[in-house]
Amino acid sequence: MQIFTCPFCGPREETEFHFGAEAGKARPEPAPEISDAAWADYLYMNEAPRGRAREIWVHLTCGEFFVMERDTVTREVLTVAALPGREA
Amino acid sequence: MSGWRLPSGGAIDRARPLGFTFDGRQFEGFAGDTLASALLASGTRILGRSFKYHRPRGLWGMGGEEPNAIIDVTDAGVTTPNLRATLVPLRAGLEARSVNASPTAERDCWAVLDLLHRFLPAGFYYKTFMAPDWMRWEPSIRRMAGLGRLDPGNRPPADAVPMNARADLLVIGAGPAGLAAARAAARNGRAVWLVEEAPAIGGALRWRGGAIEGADWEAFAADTAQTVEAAGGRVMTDTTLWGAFDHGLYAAWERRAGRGDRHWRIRAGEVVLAAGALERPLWFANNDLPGVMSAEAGLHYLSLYGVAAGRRVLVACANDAPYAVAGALAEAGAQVTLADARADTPEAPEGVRLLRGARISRARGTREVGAADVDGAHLDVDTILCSGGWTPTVHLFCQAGGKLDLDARRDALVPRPGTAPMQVAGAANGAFGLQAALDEGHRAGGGTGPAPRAAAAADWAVMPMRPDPASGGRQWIDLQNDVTFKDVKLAAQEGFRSVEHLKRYTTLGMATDQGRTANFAGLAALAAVTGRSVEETGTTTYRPPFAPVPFPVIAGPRRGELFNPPRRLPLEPAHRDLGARWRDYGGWLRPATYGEGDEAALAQAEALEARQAAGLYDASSLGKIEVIGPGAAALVDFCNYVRMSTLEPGRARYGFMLSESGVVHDDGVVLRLAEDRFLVSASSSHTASVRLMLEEARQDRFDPRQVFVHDVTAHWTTLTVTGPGARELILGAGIAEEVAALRFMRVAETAWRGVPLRAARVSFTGDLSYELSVPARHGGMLMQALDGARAAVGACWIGLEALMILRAEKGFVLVGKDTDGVTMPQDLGWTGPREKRTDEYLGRRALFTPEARRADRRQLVGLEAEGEALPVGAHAVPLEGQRRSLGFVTSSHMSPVLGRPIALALVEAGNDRLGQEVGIFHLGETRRARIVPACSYDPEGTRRDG
Amino acid sequence: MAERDAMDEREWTNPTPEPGDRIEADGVTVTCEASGGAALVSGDLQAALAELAPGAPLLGLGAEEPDPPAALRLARDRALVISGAPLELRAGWHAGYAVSPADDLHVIVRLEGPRAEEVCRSGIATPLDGGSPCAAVLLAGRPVIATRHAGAIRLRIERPDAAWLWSLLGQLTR
Amino acid sequence: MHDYSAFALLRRGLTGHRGWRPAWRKARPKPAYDAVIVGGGGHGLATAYYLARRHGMRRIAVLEKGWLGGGNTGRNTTAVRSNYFYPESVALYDLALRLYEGLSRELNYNVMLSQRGMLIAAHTPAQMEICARIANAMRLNSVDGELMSGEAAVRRIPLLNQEAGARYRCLGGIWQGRAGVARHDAVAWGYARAASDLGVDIVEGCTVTDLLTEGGRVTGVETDMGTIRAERVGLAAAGATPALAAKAGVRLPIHTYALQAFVSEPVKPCLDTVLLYLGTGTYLSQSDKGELVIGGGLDRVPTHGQRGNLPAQETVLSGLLEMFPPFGQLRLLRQWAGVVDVVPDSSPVIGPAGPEGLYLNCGWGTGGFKAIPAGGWLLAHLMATGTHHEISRPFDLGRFAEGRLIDEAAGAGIAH
Repeated sequence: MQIFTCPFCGPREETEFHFGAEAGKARPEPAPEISDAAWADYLYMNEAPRGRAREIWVHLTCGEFFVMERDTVTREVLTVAALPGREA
Repeated sequence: MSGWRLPSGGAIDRARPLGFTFDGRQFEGFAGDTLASALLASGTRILGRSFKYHRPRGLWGMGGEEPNAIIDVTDAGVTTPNLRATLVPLRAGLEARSVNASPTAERDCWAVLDLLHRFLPAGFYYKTFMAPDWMRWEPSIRRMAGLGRLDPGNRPPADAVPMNARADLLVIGAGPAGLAAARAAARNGRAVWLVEEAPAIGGALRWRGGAIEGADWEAFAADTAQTVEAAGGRVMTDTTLWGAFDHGLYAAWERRAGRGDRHWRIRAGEVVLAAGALERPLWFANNDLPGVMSAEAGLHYLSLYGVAAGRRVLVACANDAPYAVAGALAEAGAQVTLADARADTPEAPEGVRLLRGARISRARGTREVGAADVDGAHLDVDTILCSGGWTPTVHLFCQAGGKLDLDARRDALVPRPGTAPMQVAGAANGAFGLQAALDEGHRAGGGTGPAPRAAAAADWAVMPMRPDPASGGRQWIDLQNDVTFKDVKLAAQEGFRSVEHLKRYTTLGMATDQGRTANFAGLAALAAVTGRSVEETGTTTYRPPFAPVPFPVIAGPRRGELFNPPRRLPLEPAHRDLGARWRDYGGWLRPATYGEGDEAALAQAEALEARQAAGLYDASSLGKIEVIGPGAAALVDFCNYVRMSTLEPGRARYGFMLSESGVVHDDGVVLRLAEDRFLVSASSSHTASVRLMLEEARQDRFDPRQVFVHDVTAHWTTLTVTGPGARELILGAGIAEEVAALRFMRVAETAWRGVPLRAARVSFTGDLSYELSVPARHGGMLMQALDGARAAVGACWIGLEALMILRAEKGFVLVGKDTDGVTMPQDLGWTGPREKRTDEYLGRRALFTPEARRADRRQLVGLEAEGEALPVGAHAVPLEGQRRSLGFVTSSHMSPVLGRPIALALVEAGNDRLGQEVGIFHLGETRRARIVPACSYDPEGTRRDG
Repeated sequence: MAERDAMDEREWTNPTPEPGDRIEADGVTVTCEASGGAALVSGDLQAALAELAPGAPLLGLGAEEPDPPAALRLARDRALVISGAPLELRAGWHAGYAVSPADDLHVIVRLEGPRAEEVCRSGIATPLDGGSPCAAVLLAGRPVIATRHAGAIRLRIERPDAAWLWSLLGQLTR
Repeated sequence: MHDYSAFALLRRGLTGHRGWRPAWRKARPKPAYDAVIVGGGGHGLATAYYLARRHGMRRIAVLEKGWLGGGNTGRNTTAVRSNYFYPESVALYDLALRLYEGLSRELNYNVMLSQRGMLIAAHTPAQMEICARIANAMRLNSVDGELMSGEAAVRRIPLLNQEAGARYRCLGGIWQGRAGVARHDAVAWGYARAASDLGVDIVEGCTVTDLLTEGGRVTGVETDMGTIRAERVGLAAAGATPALAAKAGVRLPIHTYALQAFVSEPVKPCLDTVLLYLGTGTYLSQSDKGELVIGGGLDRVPTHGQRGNLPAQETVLSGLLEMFPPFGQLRLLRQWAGVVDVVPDSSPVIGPAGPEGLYLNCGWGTGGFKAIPAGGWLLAHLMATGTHHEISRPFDLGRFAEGRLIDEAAGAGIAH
């Protein structure tokens, strides 16, 4: 059982968290101008990096979405950060 | 028959003899014995048969490493298979039975297999049993395999208790190194958890004895335990630390006599591993014969149980450790010869004949040891105690990612410092001597100043011992799985030279002893055969569990009532009083029907009564998510397929929540309670995910200070009244006229009998319906009032089964039942927003992929058929041409109000097929049905307003 | 009752506990407490508390609850404001914060006695005294709000899960 | 090649088994091949075998960074089956099952295919309806599938928990008689041996570090053993595939997760079929050795580490005991985790991608073992002909842009 750190609640057990997606994707809009390939790339394609990964997670008990950087092999958590504008 | 009980000595209670049986024969031991010590004392040699060749096997070790003495134990009428005799405390009346032998270990009819051994080398089964077919051979092979027998009547209770704990310092193993570490740390004020697998602390001190700091070791151990507890720590015995997991989590299994075991999840700040070392066997021909034992185990049984392993004993070794057992056995009266492979040895213990530079090459005897060949000489012995060196118990270090180095002086793989987040001390680190263990433990525990002093010899070296490649006999490497040196050679010859391949091809190390005594030997043998070093050869991966752990310990209390429990209605007792029969619907326990009788008939009657008069049902499980704030309308718009920002306050609208892949995730009504306050309904099983989707959009896309999401489902009890008599019924219950007068898809927040009441004119049946919600504490009052008004209109309570009929008659979908994971809103006939909306919403782009634009998508339709209801799960097939699936029936009922079957189905280009006939295929039979619109009852909606 | 057919659910023993229900066990007593009033409040929590429950502290995991009012923090911008009696609040938007009535959202379960902490730790892995500003936490996989009150541990669990918690505590306190 | 038999065992047994040759040659890589396959698991080795056997290709190399079959081929619960919903899936997995049915004899290697049957067990009326939907789909797709009653299920699996206190009493489910288990290592070794006999170079301990391209064409791979030229490169490296494909600018819809499996101590036969229980998500069979081999859901944290996590163990094993209370007598002997490459629709990706000459066989998620012969057959077809086999065409990477997902979990309500 890993420990992740919610930027607000602090360190909690991994079962309180849910993986969202790889970070850094911007939803392509408006829909009519987006090609099938571009949409599929946004929706489905990943890096699945071996090693350092930057991901969006949600802390289920408080509902906070945040950014976590971690190593997918060693499982070391490197950084966590609130979404922009949420730090306050 | 060689082991014998000394007249005195050992930590057993000779005043309390305990009778037990083994393979049907009666024996006696003493309180404090283990099954193994009692059997050893009885002189019983053959305790089991080997897995493959059915060779006779006897006791080897003293703990979890035991490869041979695997026993089915019946205690108090309950049988448990595959216990190690070394770990079973003796109890009166215990019945023990050998495994893998028929009828008994003594006389096993399968022993004949050993004669065929030369035709059954490693992996022989990959080369044969191919004709005519493996399946012909498998049943008999399966019956031969397996160890113990499962008792179908033994259903162990789910009484293990999970425990979460934090430990500042976790010390694993309470031998000398662990004790020293724990004491040093506790003296520094640290809260130490000292965890020991054995029933008592002390490790090898328990049978080796010794003086520490000028007193008996027990004083040191007691002082340590006291110091640890005084500093807020904890000493746990009978506790196996079995797994090292990520982020400093350790799993431990604590055995508690007479109470449920405990499953500890310990989050440790720092860890000291002081798990000791295990003695390795020696390799000589017939080294598997009963009577060949671990030398250290010989001392263990002698000291703790007063049992000598034999009368004429050969102790064979190449290190100092067994000198103590040789001396002790001689003192106890056995005739002892010590064969040390080293030329340079310590002095012989008193009464022991020492052969320097001497190696054993063969054990003789057919069923047990009768003699030994040492350097060509024939020694008349009944017992051979071996020590082929020591294997540090590094499992947890390696589980935590640690790497090993070969320490040539000690002929052992030892932890490479810094490769795992723990310190290792004592024999686990290759420090085999008592003083070295104390020194290392003291330092690992952060001790300053001198370590505890022992009155013991210095550390000693181990001369590497290996299988003899020139030996003509069979040298066993893995006793339980019957892997010999020749098997290792054959594997290497056939190219299985990776240590993982060796393991898998020969099964070396894969038995229930997890290769404790076998792995290093196998690895060393493979290295020798392939001309590589031990380090180059590498080890297999260490994974939890360190020792076999009972399934119930890990599984914990999550069983029966506690396994995936459904959510419960606050009014459950009241529904029970009404005779509800219950079922799990979407994770909620809800009434299926009311009253006694056939469920289908009850549902028919309830549905009919609801159509004719009125029905009442508990809709509290329906998700209620408030979206509040100036940004609420925009958020709800984005998250719904149907625009909600155009709703006026006090009105409601039906819509869908889509996933980004365009698939219908949920459906439900959105109520606009105020300009800046919406109530989003979610189906019972989707409330959590809908709330999360709203939260995600809120935080990721909108100004999260302008809109907020509250899941208030559990605050409310919702009772719905539906049917032509609904208005009369609620008026009869004293609900205000203004509520009764609400128009369709309107909502009112009002009060009733002084409590808040929210009433909505939404309908899941097509009939006039009122959805009435009050705070849960007032639910009983509302239920009573409605129930009291029921008789006047002839209404009844309806369960989910009837409700399913009512909504299916109207063609209303149940997401997840009438939709699947590819269903898009246009497939349900909701094409408007897709065509008209120009703003962004969840799933929008995915509604326009080539697949989403296809004309032949599966669409929701109704089916009309004669006779009985169509089976759900039946497929629609063309009546002519090639038979293929056009889709499938998703809901199907006999409609009591229509007097005929109705069904919903997802059918390829269903809308284009309206009026056509199709075949309905179910389990080989095909009926006919006509494709019709999904709504089969009151398509004009005349009943909506009563 | 008619013979159970295969499609029947198993029997479920404990319904949702009612105030006053108790489990007496060795070293620990579990009690279902009556709840006064509560509301979910989101947004500018300082402003909300100043207006709705002046003086109410904002409490995190394992914090000591004073007499009401108090606010149990559930997220960065959300809290459960608790009071002695149902809150007479206007639900909806309050210029900076949102309010939803939640008087009956939770069932309150009190664990008292020398084994209370141990029983609680059976289910909750996160230390109650670890200083987390948020009182919501998972207990054996389901969310609860965990605080302390007058020497006891107080768990608030959403009403539909309370029957399960009651059964679980029945087992863990054995 | 055909020298494995009972007779050969007897003959060589008399001479100390000195005559057995290595099962496969330990090859050093040559500078160039006609086809290079990255990944020496079941799929990669099967691809090489079928390239040589069916397509007559001779200069073939399989590059494996570790030891053969050390990935998911050697870390699964060994079930083989084709009880799927969509015709595309059925075609794929039944091709595999049909190839498995003749595999031992074709390879002259006993892969111990045991067609003992498999039950997907349901515990609610709603699940029984889904089971009917799948069983009917199987029949319409000409695969053996039955809807089994609860009584029949309990007759086959008498230890199933049917007591009144059971959370999930079995109502029945989908029965596929041809499903079963096979010996996972033997599949890899058998293909390796047969491929090696056909001249395939199998190189262990060789890590591919880069894909080489020129003018939009694949020209080879860079490895820690040097450059290897090839005009056709097949990637069959499971969780390592995304990183390799990225070298050629190809993005994949893959997340990697750890999937654990559990083994009990061995006991005499007590379970004669493969069982997947929908209520608990736990699945199991009993190995020939007598061990229960148990699996369940994924560890929920994406990872490339082959380590299992405690919460998943607790979930899977509580599910096991809820289904089979007598198994509470048993102990967990071994546990391991494989890194599975999971695609949004849980169906594999087979087809060309990026530069000409590059082919993928990945995304098998939790279900790769059962598909090994088909995965190899189809990738070999692609690499030899440059075009899809009809069975692999629906599994092309292009399906994501087209929105044409083959989502068994969604279509059948059952996660595979």
